Amino acid sequence: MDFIANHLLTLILFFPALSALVILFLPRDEMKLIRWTALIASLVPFVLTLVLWLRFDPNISGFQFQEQYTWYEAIHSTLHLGVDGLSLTMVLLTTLLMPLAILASFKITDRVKAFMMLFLFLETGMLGVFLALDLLIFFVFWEIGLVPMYFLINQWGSANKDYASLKFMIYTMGGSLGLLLAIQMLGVLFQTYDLPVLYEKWNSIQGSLMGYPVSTVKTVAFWAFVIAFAIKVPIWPFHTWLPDAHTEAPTAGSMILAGVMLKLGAYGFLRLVLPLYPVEAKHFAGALAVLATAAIIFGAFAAYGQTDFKRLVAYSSVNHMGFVVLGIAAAAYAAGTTNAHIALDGAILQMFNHGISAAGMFFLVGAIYERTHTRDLSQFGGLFPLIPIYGGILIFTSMASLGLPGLNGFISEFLVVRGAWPILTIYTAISMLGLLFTGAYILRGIKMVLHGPLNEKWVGHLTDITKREIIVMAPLMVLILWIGLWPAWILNVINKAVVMLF
Amino acid sequence: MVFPILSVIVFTPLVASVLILLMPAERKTEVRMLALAAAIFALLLSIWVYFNYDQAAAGYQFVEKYQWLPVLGISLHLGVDGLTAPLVLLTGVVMVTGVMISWNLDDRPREFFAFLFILASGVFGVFVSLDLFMLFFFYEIAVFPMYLLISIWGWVKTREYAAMKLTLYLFIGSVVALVGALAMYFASGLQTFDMLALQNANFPPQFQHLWFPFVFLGFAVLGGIFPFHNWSPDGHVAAPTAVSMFHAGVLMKLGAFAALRVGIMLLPEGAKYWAGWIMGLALVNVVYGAFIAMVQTDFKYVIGFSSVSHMGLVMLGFSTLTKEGLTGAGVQMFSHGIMTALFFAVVGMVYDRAHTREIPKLGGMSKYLTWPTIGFIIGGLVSMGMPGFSGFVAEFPIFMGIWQVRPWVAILAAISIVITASYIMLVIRRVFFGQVPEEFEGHIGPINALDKVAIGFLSVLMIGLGMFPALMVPMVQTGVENVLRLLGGA
Amino acid sequence: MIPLSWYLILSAALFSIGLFGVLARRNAVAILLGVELMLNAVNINLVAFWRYLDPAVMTGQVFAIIVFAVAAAEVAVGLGLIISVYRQRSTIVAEDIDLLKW
Amino acid sequence: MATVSLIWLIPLPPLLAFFLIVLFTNKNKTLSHIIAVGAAFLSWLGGMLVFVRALGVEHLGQHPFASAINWLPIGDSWFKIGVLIDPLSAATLFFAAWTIFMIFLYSVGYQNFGQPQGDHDVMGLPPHGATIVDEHGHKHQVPSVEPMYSRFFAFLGLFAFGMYTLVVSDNLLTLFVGWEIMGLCSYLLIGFWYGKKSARDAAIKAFMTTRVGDVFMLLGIAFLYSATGTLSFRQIFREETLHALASTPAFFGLSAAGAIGLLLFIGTVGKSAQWPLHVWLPDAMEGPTPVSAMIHAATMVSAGVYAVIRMFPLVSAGWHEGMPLNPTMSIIAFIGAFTALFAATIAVAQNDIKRVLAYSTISQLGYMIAAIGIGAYVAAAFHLITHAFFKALLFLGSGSVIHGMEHGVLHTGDHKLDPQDMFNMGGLRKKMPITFWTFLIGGFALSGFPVLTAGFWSKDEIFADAFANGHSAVFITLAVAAFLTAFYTMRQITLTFLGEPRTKAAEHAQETPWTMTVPLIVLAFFAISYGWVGIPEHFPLLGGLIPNWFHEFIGSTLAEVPAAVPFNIVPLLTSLTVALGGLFFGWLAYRKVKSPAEDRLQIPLLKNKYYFDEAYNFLFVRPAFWVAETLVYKWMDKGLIDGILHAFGKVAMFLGTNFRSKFDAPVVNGFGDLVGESTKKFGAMIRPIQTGRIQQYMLASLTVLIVVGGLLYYLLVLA
Amino acid sequence: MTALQVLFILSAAVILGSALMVVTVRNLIHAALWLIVTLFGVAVLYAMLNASFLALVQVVVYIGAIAILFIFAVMLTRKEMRDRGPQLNKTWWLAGIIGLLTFGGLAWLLNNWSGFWKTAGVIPAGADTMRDLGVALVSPNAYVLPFEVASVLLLAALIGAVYLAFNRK
Repeated sequence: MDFIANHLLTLILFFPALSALVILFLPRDEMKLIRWTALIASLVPFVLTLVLWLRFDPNISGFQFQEQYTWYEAIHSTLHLGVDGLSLTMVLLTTLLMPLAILASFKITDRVKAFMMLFLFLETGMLGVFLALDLLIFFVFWEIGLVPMYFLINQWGSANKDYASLKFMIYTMGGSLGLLLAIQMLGVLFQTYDLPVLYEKWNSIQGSLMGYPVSTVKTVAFWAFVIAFAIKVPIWPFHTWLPDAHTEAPTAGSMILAGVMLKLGAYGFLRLVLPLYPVEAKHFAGALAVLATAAIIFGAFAAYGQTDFKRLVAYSSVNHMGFVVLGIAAAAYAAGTTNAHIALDGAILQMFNHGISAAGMFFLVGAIYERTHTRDLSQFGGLFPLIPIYGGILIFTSMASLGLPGLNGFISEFLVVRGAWPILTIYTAISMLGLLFTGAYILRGIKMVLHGPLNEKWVGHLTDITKREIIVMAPLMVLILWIGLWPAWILNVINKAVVMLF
Repeated sequence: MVFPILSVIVFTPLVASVLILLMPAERKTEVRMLALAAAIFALLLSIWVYFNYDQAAAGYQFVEKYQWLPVLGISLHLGVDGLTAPLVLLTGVVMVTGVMISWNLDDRPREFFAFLFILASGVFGVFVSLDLFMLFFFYEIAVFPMYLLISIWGWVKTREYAAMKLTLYLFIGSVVALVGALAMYFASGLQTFDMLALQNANFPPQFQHLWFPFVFLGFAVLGGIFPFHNWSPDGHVAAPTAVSMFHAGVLMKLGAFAALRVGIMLLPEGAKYWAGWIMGLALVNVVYGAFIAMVQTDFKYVIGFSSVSHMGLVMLGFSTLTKEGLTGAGVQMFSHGIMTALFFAVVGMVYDRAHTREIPKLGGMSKYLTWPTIGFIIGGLVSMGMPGFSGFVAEFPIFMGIWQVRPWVAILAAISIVITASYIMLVIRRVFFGQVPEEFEGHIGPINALDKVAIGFLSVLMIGLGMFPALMVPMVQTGVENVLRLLGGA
Repeated sequence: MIPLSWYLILSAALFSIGLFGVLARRNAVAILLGVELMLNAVNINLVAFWRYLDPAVMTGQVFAIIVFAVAAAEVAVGLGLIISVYRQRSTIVAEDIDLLKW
Repeated sequence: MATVSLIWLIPLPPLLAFFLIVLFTNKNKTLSHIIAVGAAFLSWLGGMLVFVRALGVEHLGQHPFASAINWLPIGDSWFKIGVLIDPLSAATLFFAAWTIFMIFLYSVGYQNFGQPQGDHDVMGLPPHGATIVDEHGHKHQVPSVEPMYSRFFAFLGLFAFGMYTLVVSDNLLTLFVGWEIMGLCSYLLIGFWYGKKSARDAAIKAFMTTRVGDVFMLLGIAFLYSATGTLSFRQIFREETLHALASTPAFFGLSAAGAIGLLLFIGTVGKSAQWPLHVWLPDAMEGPTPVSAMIHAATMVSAGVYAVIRMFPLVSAGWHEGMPLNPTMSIIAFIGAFTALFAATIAVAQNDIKRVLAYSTISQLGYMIAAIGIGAYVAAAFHLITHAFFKALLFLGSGSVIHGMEHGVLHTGDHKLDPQDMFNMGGLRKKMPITFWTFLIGGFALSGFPVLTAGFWSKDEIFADAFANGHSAVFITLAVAAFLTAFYTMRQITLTFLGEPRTKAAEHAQETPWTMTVPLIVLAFFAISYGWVGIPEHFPLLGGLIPNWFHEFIGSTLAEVPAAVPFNIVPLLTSLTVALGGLFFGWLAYRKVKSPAEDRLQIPLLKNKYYFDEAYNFLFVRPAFWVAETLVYKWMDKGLIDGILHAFGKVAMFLGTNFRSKFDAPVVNGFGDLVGESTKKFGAMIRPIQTGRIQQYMLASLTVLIVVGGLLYYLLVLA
Repeated sequence: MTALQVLFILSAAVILGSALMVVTVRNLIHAALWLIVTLFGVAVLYAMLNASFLALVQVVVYIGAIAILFIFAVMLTRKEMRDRGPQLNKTWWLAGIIGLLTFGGLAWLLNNWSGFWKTAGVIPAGADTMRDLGVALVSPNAYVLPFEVASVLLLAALIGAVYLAFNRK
């Protein structure tokens, strides 16, 4: 017990990977066994995270539950873990979505073993990013996360998976090149990768580096970081990998991709870019805001223009993450002000909310896809009478992602808008157009799936949502409503962290 | 006197090969048994050496010295330091896995293993010998059997060509190097070939400036440095599996290592003087190799050129002359050795079954060859420098080293990472996944236990090193310290 | 009295003739004959030197005897070879016996 | 129970009902509607209690019922949400509670509870009716129960929740929450019969159009919040805050207050279907009639007006009675007045009984907006409430009429006949007396029939105010609008109830069950009586018989109670003339008309609502889709961005290929091969020497020996 | 001109003449027979050099064994006895030149040698050269080792010859 208390983060981080190894030794054909093992394996970190959440004290500034182990002395990198309100939220999101995703993929019968193992590795990869307090470790997990996702898409994906998976992989890797180089530079400069240390050193550095003035170097490094994260978020115009990847990925894959992976990028912004490059961030906040606005608007438009249900949802992610970035941009511009804090509260909460609702949406799309084997909106129509419960859930979740007041999406979007308004008035105003079209495409989706003239060919071939699927959706819906009505429990943690950090 | 472990390691394969040759050709199984036994024995010894190397004490250990030709000051002087211990281990590993992989080789296995082991002994010799003459001696021993192995057991279409090419390149290279070595021998005026002595001969700068390129490039040819890399892909492709493993896995390290040992360590001034040029060439290796690998359609050529690219990283590491760079290069030598050995093993398995290496003709291998698939994927991740695998552990310090010297080189070199990633991913997808060409349906037999063991062993090594750099890096660093000392502090 | 020179000249001549035979004859057996001549020429030398320089030391004669042995051996082996070659290729013409060719 | 906690509780029952029905009692119609109506009753009860207690408080304006709790942690402070009952919200609560409760009750009957399941009814389409066999073995058609009966009540419940939340909330954010929830419900309910294309489109149209406004409103809220740091009404309306807002400039030369007010007002324009965002409301008639009533009378549209009235102090910040209107107010006034007239003109040419009402709603809302615009705070509130009552009454009445007609339709079995077209009706007064009388009351109230009806008083007050403050433009516009209102109302009544039945269906129409008529009666009562609480003091004869309680009460909401306008005969006469004149002409014009052909006002322009739908469709909807699908997706994403990406790939491949084919193979490799080849060639060259003939070897060697020997001798010895 | 000189010249003439015949005659049998003549002449010279034992051995071993061996060999390869084509190869002239040059060279060398015209010393009376030879061949401090080596050589040759000539059928 004491051990658990002292090594909470390590346990949360590595438990999935270890259990993946356990699964490796399970007989290939015992699908049931494998599935349940995986599910339990993913539940354990969740429980631990709850423990973490309860033990976490939002009022203490700085990182908590820190653990530090030597890893790579030669280049002064240590396995340094720790959480603050910011990462804690994301960890919660991850560990929460994982069991659901695994539960969601119980229908998978093709190479279950490999599938589940990849998933658990993926979880470790993503958690690592959120927990890392060492720049190199951060990068390590950042990259590791790609591999399982690549294979999930490439192996269990649908028609166009090859293109999509390669695009995803190469794009992200290419994007993180700059990050890699910049990290190396930092490491060379300071002979350490420890974030808390870097925060001071890097910001206090003066004079010139490698023959260039510090400001130049910093600007370059700043963009290196930004592009890496921008691709992951994704910020327009780096977003085109996302619709493909989402569309092709297996249901659970898209759930995690949208639910957690995109957050990695935003998290990168919050954890690295803002603290490490306050000046540059402020300087380029405008550009960032432009891109964010573009993401919001074009994302919404593109989603509106889709005939593929999943693609529609995918683009909605672009649109929603745009708000996160907008908030970040605002905060970058006016760091330290209350407005900035509000914007960041909004951004982070939006990350969490989008994680929940997007996962839900993708799951629902997957559910209907499983039944109809098509994602073409024009193939659906009038399904509401056939699958009323599904329809209800779909409308509910859609509304959440539409940002209906009383559901989680609204809170975060409002906070972002509120925070960004006084800082980036024009962009905020313009991005409202996106908000408008969010409504448009959501309704279009609902209309083309549930309403509309009944496509007779589905009559009798469509079963309503199953117990398992409801179990998957239930926690998400509860959270959607809960945060919508009473966000304080999570927002408090976020807010405290934000106030202390920025 | 203490147990002369190094000489035992060096001569075990030689003795084994003699014994093998004494066995009747028909007793193939026994031959294989003996070969495996000898290999494992050597491996165990090298493991023992690796783990009993005292990192605290650093320097050369397990030293042995026997007069060989006192008149000329030639002695059989053996010893390992932090840089070579891993390489010895690597050789042991590749040797064992190589034997395992070629278990089913049916064409005159006796001679095959005999030559292979002569090669092995030469390699061991080069790594452990502290005497310049002996180094050359073993070097040639190592290079020569390649010719026979390739031209006899190689891929029918190109084996003569490749073997000839390889031999020419390598011998020319070694001759050039030899000239330089002799120059040193005479210039030092110490009347000795002992490198420990020569290290302190502090040759005059202009001498070093003059001779460094000869020595370094002469050896670097075997390291596949641009523009002398072409023998290597052709050689790889022509060579039988186990030989390719040795070739890319160990032999190329031989060149790199010798270039470091003789070139940089004996002529530090020259090294400093030429570092920029070397870096340029290495950079070309890295990027250019990657690009070419990307457009190859022959499975084995892809790997061949990827080796060129990766050895480029090793050279790059050397050329930084910084602690990180050299450390990274040292680790990269090990990592790449294991990785590429694995690659070639897998390629061999696929080829033995599909009888083609044309990537477009292959596909869906994972259906039949699960282990090779996983192995290849792991190898691929290593080669694209994916964190958590040995490749990253090796490449990262190299890049850090470059940053300290020429940032823009780091940036250029980084391109190769993406290129590598893309071609590796493409190859994995096209060869192991996707549709199985109907002509293969059911014609792809499973692999045997030994292959699995080999694959598993190599994979575990790479992951282990990736997860726990401490297993090797500190040791390599002790070796690097020594190099740095010769380079005059820094 | 016969001076040493006569013997030596004789042997030289004999040697040259034998050499000619070895070089010029096509028939392998004939080549062997030439060799015999040369050997004899050598023997004449040996014996002559023994006799003219220091008869007390038997070196010359001993060597001569050894040359006999060698000659015998050579002939035996040589003819054996020729015969086996003849069996293989049914020729003993030296030009046709070019197994040494790369 | 403490009033405040009671207030907290008011919105909850309907919400509870919603969840209960959705999650559990979905299958059971009876249980569902019991829960729903029960919930509505509870809220009504709570509402009434609160209202009564509110009446009991002296100076409720200064000491309203209010309580707030922490909701969102923002920076170092908390964002609080809470409830607030001041005179305005109390009055709103009153009519909201009544109308909602009535509508719930009415819905039971309207959705044919207790009737058999339809033969071929499907979810998402209105019931077609069922055939039953009576004891004599006669088959005949009767209305069938709505397939999604329970769901209907669930949605209504949610709707009610939204409205109550909006009314009781003490801050803009929760107000907005309720606001949007109603938006969702209107979407769900208008699209209730989603089987019908028209319904689907109407639903989306409604949601999107209102959302346009909402988005701006959200901006306004954000703006306000960031400007004042609070959204709570009472804090915003503090003197200093307002002053600050009024004095800080924002964009377009507006003061911050004005800008915020304008943004918020745009929200109202959407919700209350003011021009130019009015297009959704008429289509919204696709929903079941109770929904129409709910949306267009009792709650949603009123909510829009309520919001503006609520925000009046902000909008009018820095403005005092008598002063020229500030820009925002004049915009509001203009929009309102214009809409009032504009909608009225359209209403004249509509034949669908509900559409007429729809446009009249728009028009009436225009009145209120205009009133606010000219600063007639109390009048606006007054008309809001009276209108809520009589318009709800009218809608329910029309619903009842339609229901009656459907009876006839089922009886005749002529399903092609549209039961909503007024030209198919006529003479219904005998068939459905209760409906007729209540509808008549409603209609008269709407057209402002003097003295008796509530509509008269509220309208009159607006006129008076407009006139008194010299907003003659507004005054005249509204007057004209009023005349038209009276005219089309009478047209409607005449076509529907008077004269003789024009169709078989109309002949067989019959009165609707008590669940529908009772609400009519109740509302009719209010449609008359509610006017009396606001009779101006100085009104001839009646003035002062009953104190103008309403003015005092509502006025006290504001910091300084607006002075009652001095009585003036002109507006009174105007309203009298327009009302009576309108009614008279309406009767005159339509008492003989038998078919649309004879209707001289069927002007295409009006009939097609000035082609607004077409215009919007052309201007916004189609371009939007084009932009979305073609420009953004096909061209920008797939074409441009992906194009660039793929270009990268291609370049890489190109480089690789050329490195290999152009450089590596020929040059680098070529060099290597050259070395090898030349070696080989040399070998081949000297090969012939090796003849394998011993004699030749010997000859050669000897020759060489001799030559070299001789040479050496020559060099070493001789030379 | 002593009798010895005459005898020497005679035998020398025989030797050289027959030797020439050996290397030139077409018929191999004849060549072999001419060889016998040559050998006989050489034996005579031995005798003149007081190497009686060698002379004997010459006759017995050479003529008796080797020459006969040749004849057998020629017989065995009978086909070649028929003298088709030239018995000398195309380069015989070069061979001739070389032969002459060799002779000339040797002669010239010898001519520059001081002891060229040396004459034989007298063999002391009672000296038994044959006995000395025997002793020399077997005494350990003389030539026993070469002697034994020679015998081994002969053995080897014997085996080799047998092996080679052994007809594997």
